[in-house]
Amino acid sequence: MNVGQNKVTTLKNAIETFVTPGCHLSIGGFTINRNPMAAVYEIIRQKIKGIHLYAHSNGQGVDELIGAGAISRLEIAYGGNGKFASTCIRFRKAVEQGVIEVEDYTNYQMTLRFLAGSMGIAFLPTKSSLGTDIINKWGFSKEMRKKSSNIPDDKLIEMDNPFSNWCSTSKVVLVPAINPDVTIIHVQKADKRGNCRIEGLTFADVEQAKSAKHLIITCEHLYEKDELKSNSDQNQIPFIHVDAVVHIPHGAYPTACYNCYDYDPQQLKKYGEYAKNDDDYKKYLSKYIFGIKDHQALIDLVGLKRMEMIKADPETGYASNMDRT
Amino acid sequence: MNVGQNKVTTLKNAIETFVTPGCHLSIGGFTINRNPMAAVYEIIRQKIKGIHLYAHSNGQGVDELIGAGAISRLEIAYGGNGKFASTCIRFRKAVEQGVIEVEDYTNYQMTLRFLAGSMGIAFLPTKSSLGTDIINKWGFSKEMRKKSSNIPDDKLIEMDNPFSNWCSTSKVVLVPAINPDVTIIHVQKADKRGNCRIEGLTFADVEQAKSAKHLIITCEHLYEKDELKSNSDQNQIPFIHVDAVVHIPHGAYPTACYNCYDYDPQQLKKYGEYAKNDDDYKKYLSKYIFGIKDHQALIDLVGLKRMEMIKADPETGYASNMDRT
Amino acid sequence: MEYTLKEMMTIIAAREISNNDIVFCGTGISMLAAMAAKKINAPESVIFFETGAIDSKLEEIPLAVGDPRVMYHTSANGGLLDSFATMQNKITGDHVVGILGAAQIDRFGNLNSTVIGDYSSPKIRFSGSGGGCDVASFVPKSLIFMQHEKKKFVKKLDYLTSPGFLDGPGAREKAGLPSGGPAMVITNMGVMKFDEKTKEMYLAGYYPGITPDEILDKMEFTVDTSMAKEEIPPSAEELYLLREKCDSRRLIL
Amino acid sequence: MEYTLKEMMTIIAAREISNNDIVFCGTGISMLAAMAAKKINAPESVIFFETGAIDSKLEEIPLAVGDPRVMYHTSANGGLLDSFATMQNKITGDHVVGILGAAQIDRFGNLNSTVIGDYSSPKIRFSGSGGGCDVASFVPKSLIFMQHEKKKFVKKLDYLTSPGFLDGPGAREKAGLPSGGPAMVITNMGVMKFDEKTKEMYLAGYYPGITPDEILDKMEFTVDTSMAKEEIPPSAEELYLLREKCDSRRLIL
Repeated sequence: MNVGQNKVTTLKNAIETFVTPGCHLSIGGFTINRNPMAAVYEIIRQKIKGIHLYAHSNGQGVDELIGAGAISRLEIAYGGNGKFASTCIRFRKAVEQGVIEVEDYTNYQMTLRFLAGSMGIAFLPTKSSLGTDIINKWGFSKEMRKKSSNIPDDKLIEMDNPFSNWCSTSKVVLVPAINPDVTIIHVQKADKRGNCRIEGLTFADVEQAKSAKHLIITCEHLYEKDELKSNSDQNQIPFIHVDAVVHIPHGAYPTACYNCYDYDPQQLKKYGEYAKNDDDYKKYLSKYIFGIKDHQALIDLVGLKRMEMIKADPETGYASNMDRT
Repeated sequence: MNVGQNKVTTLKNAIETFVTPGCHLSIGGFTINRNPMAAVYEIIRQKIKGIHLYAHSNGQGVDELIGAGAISRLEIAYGGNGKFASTCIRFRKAVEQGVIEVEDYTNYQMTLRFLAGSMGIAFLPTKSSLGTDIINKWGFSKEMRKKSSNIPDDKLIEMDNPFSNWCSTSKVVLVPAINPDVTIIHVQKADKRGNCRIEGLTFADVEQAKSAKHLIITCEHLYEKDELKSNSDQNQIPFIHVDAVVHIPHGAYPTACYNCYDYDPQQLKKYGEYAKNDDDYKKYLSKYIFGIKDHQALIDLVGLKRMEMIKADPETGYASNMDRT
Repeated sequence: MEYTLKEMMTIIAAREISNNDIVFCGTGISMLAAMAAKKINAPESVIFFETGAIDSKLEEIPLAVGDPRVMYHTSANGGLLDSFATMQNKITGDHVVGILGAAQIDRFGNLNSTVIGDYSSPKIRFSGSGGGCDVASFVPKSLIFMQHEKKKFVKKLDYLTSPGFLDGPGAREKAGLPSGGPAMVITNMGVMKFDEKTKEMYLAGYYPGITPDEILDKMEFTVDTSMAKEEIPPSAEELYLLREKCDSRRLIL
Repeated sequence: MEYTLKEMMTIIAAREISNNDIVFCGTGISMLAAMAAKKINAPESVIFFETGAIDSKLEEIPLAVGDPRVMYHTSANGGLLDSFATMQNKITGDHVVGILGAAQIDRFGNLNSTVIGDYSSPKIRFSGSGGGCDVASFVPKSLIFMQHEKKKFVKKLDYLTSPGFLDGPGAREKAGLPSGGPAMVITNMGVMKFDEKTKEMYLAGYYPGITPDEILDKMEFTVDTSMAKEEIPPSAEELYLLREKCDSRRLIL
């Protein structure tokens, strides 16, 4: 958070400043939509390692961070990417090879954990996962938890309803709050102070943003101070929560950004191909991430024709009739 | 809730159907803003009694329901009306004369209780009110609670943080969920299926709406089925939660409705005068509620000139430079 | 008339959906089934997604629940908190039909979509719960898509991701879950349901050309087949609407 | 230069607000103090309201926190959940200054805004907490407006609505509240603060023409007056900005 008036900076600087080795990170978006991909690629480019990542279903961004070896611990609900990966390939390999420690939650639980963090409360209750291995099986041991001041001593706690049977509820599961060191989200519109306007679904971005100690915003469109203060009903994140604002057109590419561009099915498929084996994946990393200097270079590399293809139809907000086979 | 496709009805019918004697009710808005006043007056006109009312700071509507004798039990955070009543007069008289049972909470607690109800969970935690009489002093006795299946056995429950000292939290207060039999809110825009768009602050309307077993919407502007499905980012309540939609221009009068009209300072002041003693208040009731057949009759009685005075400035959303002395 | 098993499975699921049902669907065939129901037999059913979109128009089929196509022409665009609250809150949740899939299922309809092998060092890692466990925990009725294979219909799950009837009658209630649970398992060979009393899976239907014994051969545990009937294949109209109005580009089919 | 006590009180509160403070304010004089701070000494302080409005432009003075005037030209228009989370969440909450008022206050800065007499059958009923108890529970620093009267500065509150330092040093922490509490009580006669160690109220300042003894006469309990200094009256510029730029129609003043 920062109550200051101008937070515009470069992506390089924002990542250097807030994303430190071993930090606890969360990224916005959902599967193939509005992942802060430019920031993900910059984190990889800066070779920041040992990150503890919190994810619900943050699809493409999660798989690329894992693939590049940036992640050592992962708390996650869903490591898939819709039709493009029933299970994300680099995520799967990393878990099966034991190169990352992983702990499983549900999408609702992860969202409630961010909500708890954003509310400044230690936990929230739900009925989800009662009687399942989500409660019984922990990815992080009691010992490791006790040692780490920034991980709660328990994964989840089952509790009887203290209000007798109020709401015909006998038991609940308590999920512990998450307050990431830094959250990064990509939005359609932000002003220079950091007021944000997300178009289309917000997923869990608002909770992830408000629960974070530091918040980096990348945006498609950057507005002057106060320009977004008209029609502010549509702003979900007031500037006080924001530390850095970075203007990056196509900042979610190859994932979608509603009303701006669609996901790129060709790039996502190609990624899946490269991801299948380690040598090919090295080629992917050097060609699409390490081999280029910034996100604009990636957009240039992919080319104008592809950008035209994924350009959003102003009526529907996505690329109507785009070939997705 | 009702998944049906057309919910348009008359106010008379909506109130008759859903607001029954002794029911548990909540109304939307905040102090002098967006109270569902047309519905409040219709409840009074239909002489429905014994209502258990849940309120945070629902100002004008609460005081008029109490003044008319419709309320027997009240759970409330704030019985004031801003500059127009540091303490609402009829509320104060009713409590001091012991004609209503009242139990006190904070605004955040009441909002969390509606949120819990809307989430389908028995309780939510907060740090608010630890060490205060909000926790220690109950308005409803243990005995009465035990007898009533629709009131939780405990007002609030203090609990140690089960996640040790996670989030440097040692204790929390658990607030029990509220699921009113019926919630009534007034919105700027609704379609015939019940999709709702609130402009300006939402207060706790969305939580009150989604926690209710039945939901009555009164609206300034009524739209055809699906008209509000474009720009649906701005819709807060999808139609599945809604039971009845009633089209009532000036339905929040004499409270404000952002972008439509301001509160009426003259009428609110006059109300305060009438409220001071019981005989005058009887005059108020017969002149402004029982003496007229519906809300349009009230608008006609107050007159066009006043409606012009409170008409919202399209830029600011309120009546700029209106005389409020 | 020719049809694929995938089409059969989709239509059978679609037939289970009624007007005024609120249908929770995931990616792929489950989304297609929900779309087919709206076109064929339940035009007033309401589709919603865990991402927060409700009553989406779906002019094109989404390839994920995060696809921007779910955001167009909705009743509201919210977030994950909204969609899961719609299910956990029984006022609306009691009207929700969930459509799920998994890597393993047991005879009480519990699902595994997390790992094969030991959780701490798995042989195979899958995506994990996503919203699956949430839906299975909350909703009164769910439909489950499975492929009929011995390694998928198992005596004991490697990991219980999403609750069915847990270990039998009364177990959900004992665990603190709302009553409800799986209603139907739709596979590439037939349809399984769950006994009212024992909560155990039984064979309710098999597809034309497939015998109950062939189905039992594809399962690690046996189920009662005495009530099994041959399923009615998709009609020409059902197929037409599914193929032309739901997935004309064959992105899922 | 002439000024009213209300103007003095407003300016003293305004002087306590700094740039980058997030100021929670209620109706009336507290709102006026927050507006005055922005015009006079803290142009980059941020005003917000429990109703969910943050960074409102306030071209006209609102007559309630629910006044539509708080909704115009904001950084975001949310609801009650947003505003209280902004305070309970220490990341933002540690930057919040709350401005409160009450019917009774005790020597540890605890407030009563609920009843006089017995809670179950009160002699006088007031509005109740509203968001007051929430703010007093959450924020590290609050300013309290009071009228100096014996019945208002009492030995024992009839009802403890909003927590100050409860019964003294360490009591907030013991109760589970975040540390913090009241910083200053601004009355029509002077300014009280709270001792670092004992958490007890002491007289920090008195207005020109008023003596410490006159103030003690208006209190049921006595406080240390040894550190009291005469308060600096509002300057001509402060008064000009307050009168002309904040409340030119004298709706509050």
